Amino acid sequence: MVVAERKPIEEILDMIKEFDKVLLTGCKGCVTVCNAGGEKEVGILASALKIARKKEGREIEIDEITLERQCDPEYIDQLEDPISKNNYDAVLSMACSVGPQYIAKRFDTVLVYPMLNTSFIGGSLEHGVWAEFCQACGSCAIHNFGGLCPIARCAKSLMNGPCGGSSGGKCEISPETDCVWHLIYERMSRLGQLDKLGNVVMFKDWTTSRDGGPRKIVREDLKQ
Amino acid sequence: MAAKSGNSKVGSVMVVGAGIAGIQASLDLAESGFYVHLVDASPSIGGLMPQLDKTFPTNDCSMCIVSPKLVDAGRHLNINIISNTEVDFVEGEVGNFTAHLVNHPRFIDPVKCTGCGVCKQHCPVTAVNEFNEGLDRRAATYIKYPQAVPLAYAIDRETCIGCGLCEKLCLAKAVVYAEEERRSTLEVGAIILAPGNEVFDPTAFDTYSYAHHPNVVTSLEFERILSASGPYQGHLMRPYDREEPKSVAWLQCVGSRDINHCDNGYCSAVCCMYAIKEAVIAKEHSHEPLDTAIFFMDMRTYGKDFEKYYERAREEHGVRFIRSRVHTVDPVEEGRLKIIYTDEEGKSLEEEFDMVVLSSGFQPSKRTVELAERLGIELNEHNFAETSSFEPVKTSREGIFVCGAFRDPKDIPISVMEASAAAAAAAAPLVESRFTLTKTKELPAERLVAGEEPRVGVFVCNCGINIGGYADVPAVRDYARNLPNVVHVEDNLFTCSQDTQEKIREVIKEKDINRVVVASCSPRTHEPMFQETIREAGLNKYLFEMANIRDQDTWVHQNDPQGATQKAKDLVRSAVAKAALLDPLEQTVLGLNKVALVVGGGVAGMVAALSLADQGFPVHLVEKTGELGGNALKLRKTWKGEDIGSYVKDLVARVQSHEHITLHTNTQVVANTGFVGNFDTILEKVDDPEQKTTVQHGVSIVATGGKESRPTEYLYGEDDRVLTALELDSRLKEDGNGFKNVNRAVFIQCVGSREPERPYCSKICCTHSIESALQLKELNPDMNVYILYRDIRTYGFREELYKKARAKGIIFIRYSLERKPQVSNGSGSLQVQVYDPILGRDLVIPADALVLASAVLPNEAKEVVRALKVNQNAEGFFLEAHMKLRPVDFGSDGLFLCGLAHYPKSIDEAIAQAQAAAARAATVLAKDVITLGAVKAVVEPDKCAVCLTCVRTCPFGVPYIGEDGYAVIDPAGCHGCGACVAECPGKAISLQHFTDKQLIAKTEALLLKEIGEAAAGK
Amino acid sequence: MKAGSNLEKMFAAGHFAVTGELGPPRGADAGHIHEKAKYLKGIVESVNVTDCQTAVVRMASMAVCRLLLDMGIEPNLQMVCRDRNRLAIQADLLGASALGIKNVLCLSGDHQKFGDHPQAKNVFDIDSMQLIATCKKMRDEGKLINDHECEGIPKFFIGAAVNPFADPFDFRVTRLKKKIDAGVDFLQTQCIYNMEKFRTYIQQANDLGLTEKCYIMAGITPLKSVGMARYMQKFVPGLDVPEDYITRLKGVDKKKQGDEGIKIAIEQIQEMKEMKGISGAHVMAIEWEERVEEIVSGAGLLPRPDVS
Amino acid sequence: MRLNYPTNIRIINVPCTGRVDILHLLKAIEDGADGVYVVGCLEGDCHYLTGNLKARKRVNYVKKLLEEMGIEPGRVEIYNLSAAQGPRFAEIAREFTARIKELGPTPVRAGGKAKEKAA
Repeated sequence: MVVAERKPIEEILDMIKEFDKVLLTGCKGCVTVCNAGGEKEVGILASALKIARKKEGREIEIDEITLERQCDPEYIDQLEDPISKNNYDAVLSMACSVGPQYIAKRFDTVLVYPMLNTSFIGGSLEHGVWAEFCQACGSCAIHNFGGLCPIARCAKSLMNGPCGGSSGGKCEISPETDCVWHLIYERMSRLGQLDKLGNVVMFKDWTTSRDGGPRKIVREDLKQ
Repeated sequence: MAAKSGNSKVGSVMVVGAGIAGIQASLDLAESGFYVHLVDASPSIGGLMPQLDKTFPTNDCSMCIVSPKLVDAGRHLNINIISNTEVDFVEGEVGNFTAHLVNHPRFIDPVKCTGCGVCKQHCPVTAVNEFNEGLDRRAATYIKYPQAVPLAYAIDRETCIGCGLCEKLCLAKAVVYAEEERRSTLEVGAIILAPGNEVFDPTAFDTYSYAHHPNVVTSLEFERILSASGPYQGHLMRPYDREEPKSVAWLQCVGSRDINHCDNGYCSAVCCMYAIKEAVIAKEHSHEPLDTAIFFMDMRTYGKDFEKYYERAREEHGVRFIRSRVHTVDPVEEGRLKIIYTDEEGKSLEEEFDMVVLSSGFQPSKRTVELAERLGIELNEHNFAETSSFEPVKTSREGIFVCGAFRDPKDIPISVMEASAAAAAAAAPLVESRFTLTKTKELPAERLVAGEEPRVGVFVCNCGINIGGYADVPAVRDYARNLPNVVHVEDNLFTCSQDTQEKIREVIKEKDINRVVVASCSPRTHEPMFQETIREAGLNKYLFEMANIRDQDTWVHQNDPQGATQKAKDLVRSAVAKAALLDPLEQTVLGLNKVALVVGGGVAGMVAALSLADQGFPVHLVEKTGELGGNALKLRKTWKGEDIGSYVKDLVARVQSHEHITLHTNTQVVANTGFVGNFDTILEKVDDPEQKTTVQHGVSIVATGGKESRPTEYLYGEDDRVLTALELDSRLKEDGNGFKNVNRAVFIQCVGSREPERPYCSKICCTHSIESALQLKELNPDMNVYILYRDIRTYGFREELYKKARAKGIIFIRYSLERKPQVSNGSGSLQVQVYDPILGRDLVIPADALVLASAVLPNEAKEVVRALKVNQNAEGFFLEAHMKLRPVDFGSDGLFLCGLAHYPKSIDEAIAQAQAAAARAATVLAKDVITLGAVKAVVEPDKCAVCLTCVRTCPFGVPYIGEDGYAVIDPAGCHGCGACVAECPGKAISLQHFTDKQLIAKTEALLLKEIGEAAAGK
Repeated sequence: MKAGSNLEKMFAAGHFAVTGELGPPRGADAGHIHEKAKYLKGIVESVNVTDCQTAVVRMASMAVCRLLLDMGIEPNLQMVCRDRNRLAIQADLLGASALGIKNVLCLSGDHQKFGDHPQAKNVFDIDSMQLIATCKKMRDEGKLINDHECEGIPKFFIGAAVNPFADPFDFRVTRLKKKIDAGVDFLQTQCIYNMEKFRTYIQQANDLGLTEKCYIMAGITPLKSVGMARYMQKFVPGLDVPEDYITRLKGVDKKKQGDEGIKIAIEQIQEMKEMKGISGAHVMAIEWEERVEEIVSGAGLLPRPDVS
Repeated sequence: MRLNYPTNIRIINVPCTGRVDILHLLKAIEDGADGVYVVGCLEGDCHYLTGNLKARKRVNYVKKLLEEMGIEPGRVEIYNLSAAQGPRFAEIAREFTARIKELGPTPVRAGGKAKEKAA
């Protein structure tokens, strides 16, 4: 899933300092699962912002709505009603950054603000902890690495083994970060495939990655 | 199997005496399938408890805790309360008794009487008010107290002048002047006697000036003086001049431990504790610092948490304790009294007090004794029912059982325990007739309120003066009238009384009320009762909300009436806000596994198992060791001299051969899941953890027992001549002759008990040591036997043993914690040095044997604690649901406890408690279904993001992702804590009855209005 | 000869080679380079010029290399993959060759997280292994990565770094082998303190015949003080300073700890000289260039043989 | 036990402190409470095992959030005590009241008032 986290309250307060009435939108997709932008977080943020603004002596009106997803135009259409009926100064989105872009695209004259920092494609390690697992390079080759991705999970995206900074299974950038190459080594060792790691992996073709420009997938069979 | 003659046994039980014991026995029987006739000579049930102010050691308000029980009994479909009635005689035998009753006239028909009280208001006659122990007066038409059950008036024809005013005024036409004594009969299968005791009347003690001086009162009179519903509305005053006393003295053992002034040689068992309690509460009631002094011989604070209470009274509250003998109480000027007493050293001293309370003992009343004679029940020398230690609730007549104070003097929890035990014992012979005579309740269909606008009814309680005395209740009531959605408001003296309940039911119907708010005491004690009331009026019971304006308001803001009133308004407003959002909830009904799990194969565990098995319920009995019997295997005799060895042998044999008992020895409980009615417990062989069994059962009884501590002082373990009490028992059991040559034996009491690190009394050691001392004396009459003690705690009839010991020449020397005996063996002989307070000097006793009365400890039972999630107190004893009224229940439904794991106790008490646990368990097992509460986490599938938060958050592992792709929470497993609800990122889970909307509405109502008022320039 | 550099020749002649290291300044002052480089001239075969080492912005490696050439010192151009994609890397290599740089050291590069621009975006289009292959392909096939023929073929003596002390230890020799497979000519190791572990490593490499296929230079960094030793032990990932050395440094007066460090370095080089599979020493006396001579001389390696 | 404590405390009952949501605490502050505290069982004694530990984490989260907004984190607190600690309950009520008095009225309400005056 896309993992995101809420922006610092201060940054958000600064974004919305001119506004007196806003619509705060959540998303029931990935950001609900990663506890960043579901109905609960929408409620918490709304309350926090109201508290902060009350404290400043300038109350703000915040309507809350959580959409099924903010990455499908049909769901974004559900904002039509509240936006047209209320004179919002801005719409705030607690979806991943796809959400605010969809809202912006759909509502030409409405100011849209992202409330989250979209962090990575990842998964939860345990309740309340998420980690990055994929960089969306567009040509998955993790089977060569025991099923672990060195592109996303090595700080240097090394493809030929751990750099000299690997220490005790941890990456040189932080003792909290696993050295994925260490994990790959261990797993390949368990799989009896260490020999595979002995071959030099040559240049990766990044054209399928974002380096090839904004990507699009078209399924002709599905496209109307 | 031989064919039984159908329902030849009558499926009903007569309970005689409706004090707390009679009520508890009735409730347990009625809940386990028997119809109960609850007979009491008084016009209302409740016995002594409603007269008490507070109860020790929790200081709970007595009326508050008993009132729900009264109401439960009063409204129970299968309890037939027969008031103003005495039992004449009983024919027949167990299974088929015919009880002949004498129904005294009440002169007011309890069925017609609405309890409106108009008759009382207009009655021109005044009479002495017995309920207030004669401290004030009442009318001739009267009701004992406002919460009385049945809530119906009666006419005291002895004082009534027959003016006929009440008859004319009674709109209900309930007054029946012409009523005469009737006779009636009841067919019952068994009988339980719970007639209780009467308080000893100290009139005959002229030296205490009780008869002539108003400021000398009995302890029960003092309870009424302290009580908010008493003659002085809870203001501490002395009767002489209605002035607040500055000093009060308590004289202990009045009518107890005394064969000079009266014939009551026994100890009344509760007076020490109630005197301490009265002293502490009096201090709390007093506006000025109050001096309190308790004159006593031995301080007998032997029950659970009693010793700590005693310590607190002394250390924190400054109650004075004076070890002495009082010989006279002389009136001096201005209503004061001079106490002349002898202290321990024999010095005569005197001191003046404003008031003197006589801690009166208890005895069976003449009426009780006569009843016993008519029923052919054997009594002991003190006129109490004769029972054996091994069948503590069985009388000499088959089918007739006894519980409560008529068996021996005792406190409330033990009475309640025995009452349940008696219920179990009475049920056993009638098992085949279970549910043959019971009725089922026809509840009106629930009114559908969905879609209706909220119509809230608000009932504000004065709780006598508990609330009304501090907060302005009419103002709160009027304030509530203007709150949104409120369509009805009223205030009542006691909202919990039966007449108010009736009124609530009527007004709900009359005004189409669909949400009810009661502002009163505490949901903890009263919510279920009010919920039932509204259910009877056709409302779903969850359409009820309570504002706690007593426990959390007037009781804690007594010094700020304005603040209390404002807070009451806020709380009512908040409750109304939530009420408007309440939804009717459906309770889940589940089948149950009519099997019991008993953990612990000592006497308590075996008795509990047998009691249930005899009632036909399959039992799994789990014992950690390879042997049944526990501590009893080491014991010789009961204090009464009954042989424990043969009893235990017989018990073990019965357990082993019982068709309904599955025995698991060398086994322990390792895990438990499920809930009342449907538990799964994993058992594991102690020596082979691989060998596991899962048992399915509906209830669990924990009887993990206790053990004797290993002393760490007095040369124990260093010198062979130093033994523990149980070691002495074993030696005496093997071959007592070894002690024939012992010339001097010394017992030291309280070894490891009543010490700062173990601040409780082990309860059984005084009796045990004296009994052993007597045994030694018997082996060698020339032996010098010394018992070094801190207080001799031979409560109840055990006092006889103490008396006997002194008569036999056993020497008792008191020591204090500050000056403990010293033991040495320097020169080869054992020397015990102790300070004798009577002689005022140290004594050195050369001893051939030293016996240490070491503390009783609970067994650790870690696995049980972890698996069953039950709580222990600081000392490691299990914590019951309520100290007073739920002594064998755990806080969690379906779990019960008994035996030493609860607290040190003698074998008869352990047996009674085990039977009690069985009775309580039977109230679950007898039923065919379990109805679950509806406070459960509920998933809204549409909103579920399947994120697993709930799965990961739930401490009990209940939620799972179902086949349909959303989280599923099984209501049967859900404990209703709400942890997942607070964490769910999609707000897909709500906790019924505690939804976000409801909680936030409560908060908003509390705060926003408050600010509003503040802003309005208040 | 692959590139005909001084270093290559020294190896070819079978001498125990010595290289030094120089960190470019965090500014445009070329004088600084002259100041430091003079201590190395004639003492070592060639000098590594770091490439924004520890991800701190410094004068471009290639420029400093050119300055050294002007001073008559042979440079080893260090090149990291962090800051350049394959376009820039190849362009730079072509340029370096044109400037007369003959030794290239192919590195992944320290992560920018601990550098002076942690906000920077890193590149890592290719890794050090692929960089080696790139150099080799350009030199041996005369082709760029995309197989485009070079007009004018760059000639490099290709080097890389290895860290025998990083984890997982057992994978370290594999990595050495991979670098050889990718086309490396010489390897410099991370600074060595744990001699025992290093011996095991070299033994493994010898056993696989890897030391026959490329020249391995032992990395030596003299310890300046107990503090430095502790710092390296604790904070430099993959560095392993045995307690013995620390005890030794502690055993002398604080002012003499540097001398003791130099002594240790000399002893190490002396042992390396005799070790099978070791072809030289890479002396990294960072900010201590003035004492390199003392070390090399102490190890009995001066004067340097003339192989030109 | 009827131990007196200040009348400014209002209690909202929940089945377990584990039910207490970050949102509930924020709402109380938003609605103008000068302070809000959670009272749970002693740590290790939660009837529902870990509810009070969860509550503590949530209270800490709210503290942090308030701090970010320039509101004293001391306005939110969690206390643990057992049902047998009546006197401690009263003590906590007094303690917290004293703390709030020290902090003064909530800036949330003060801000509101300032606006009214300005209007």
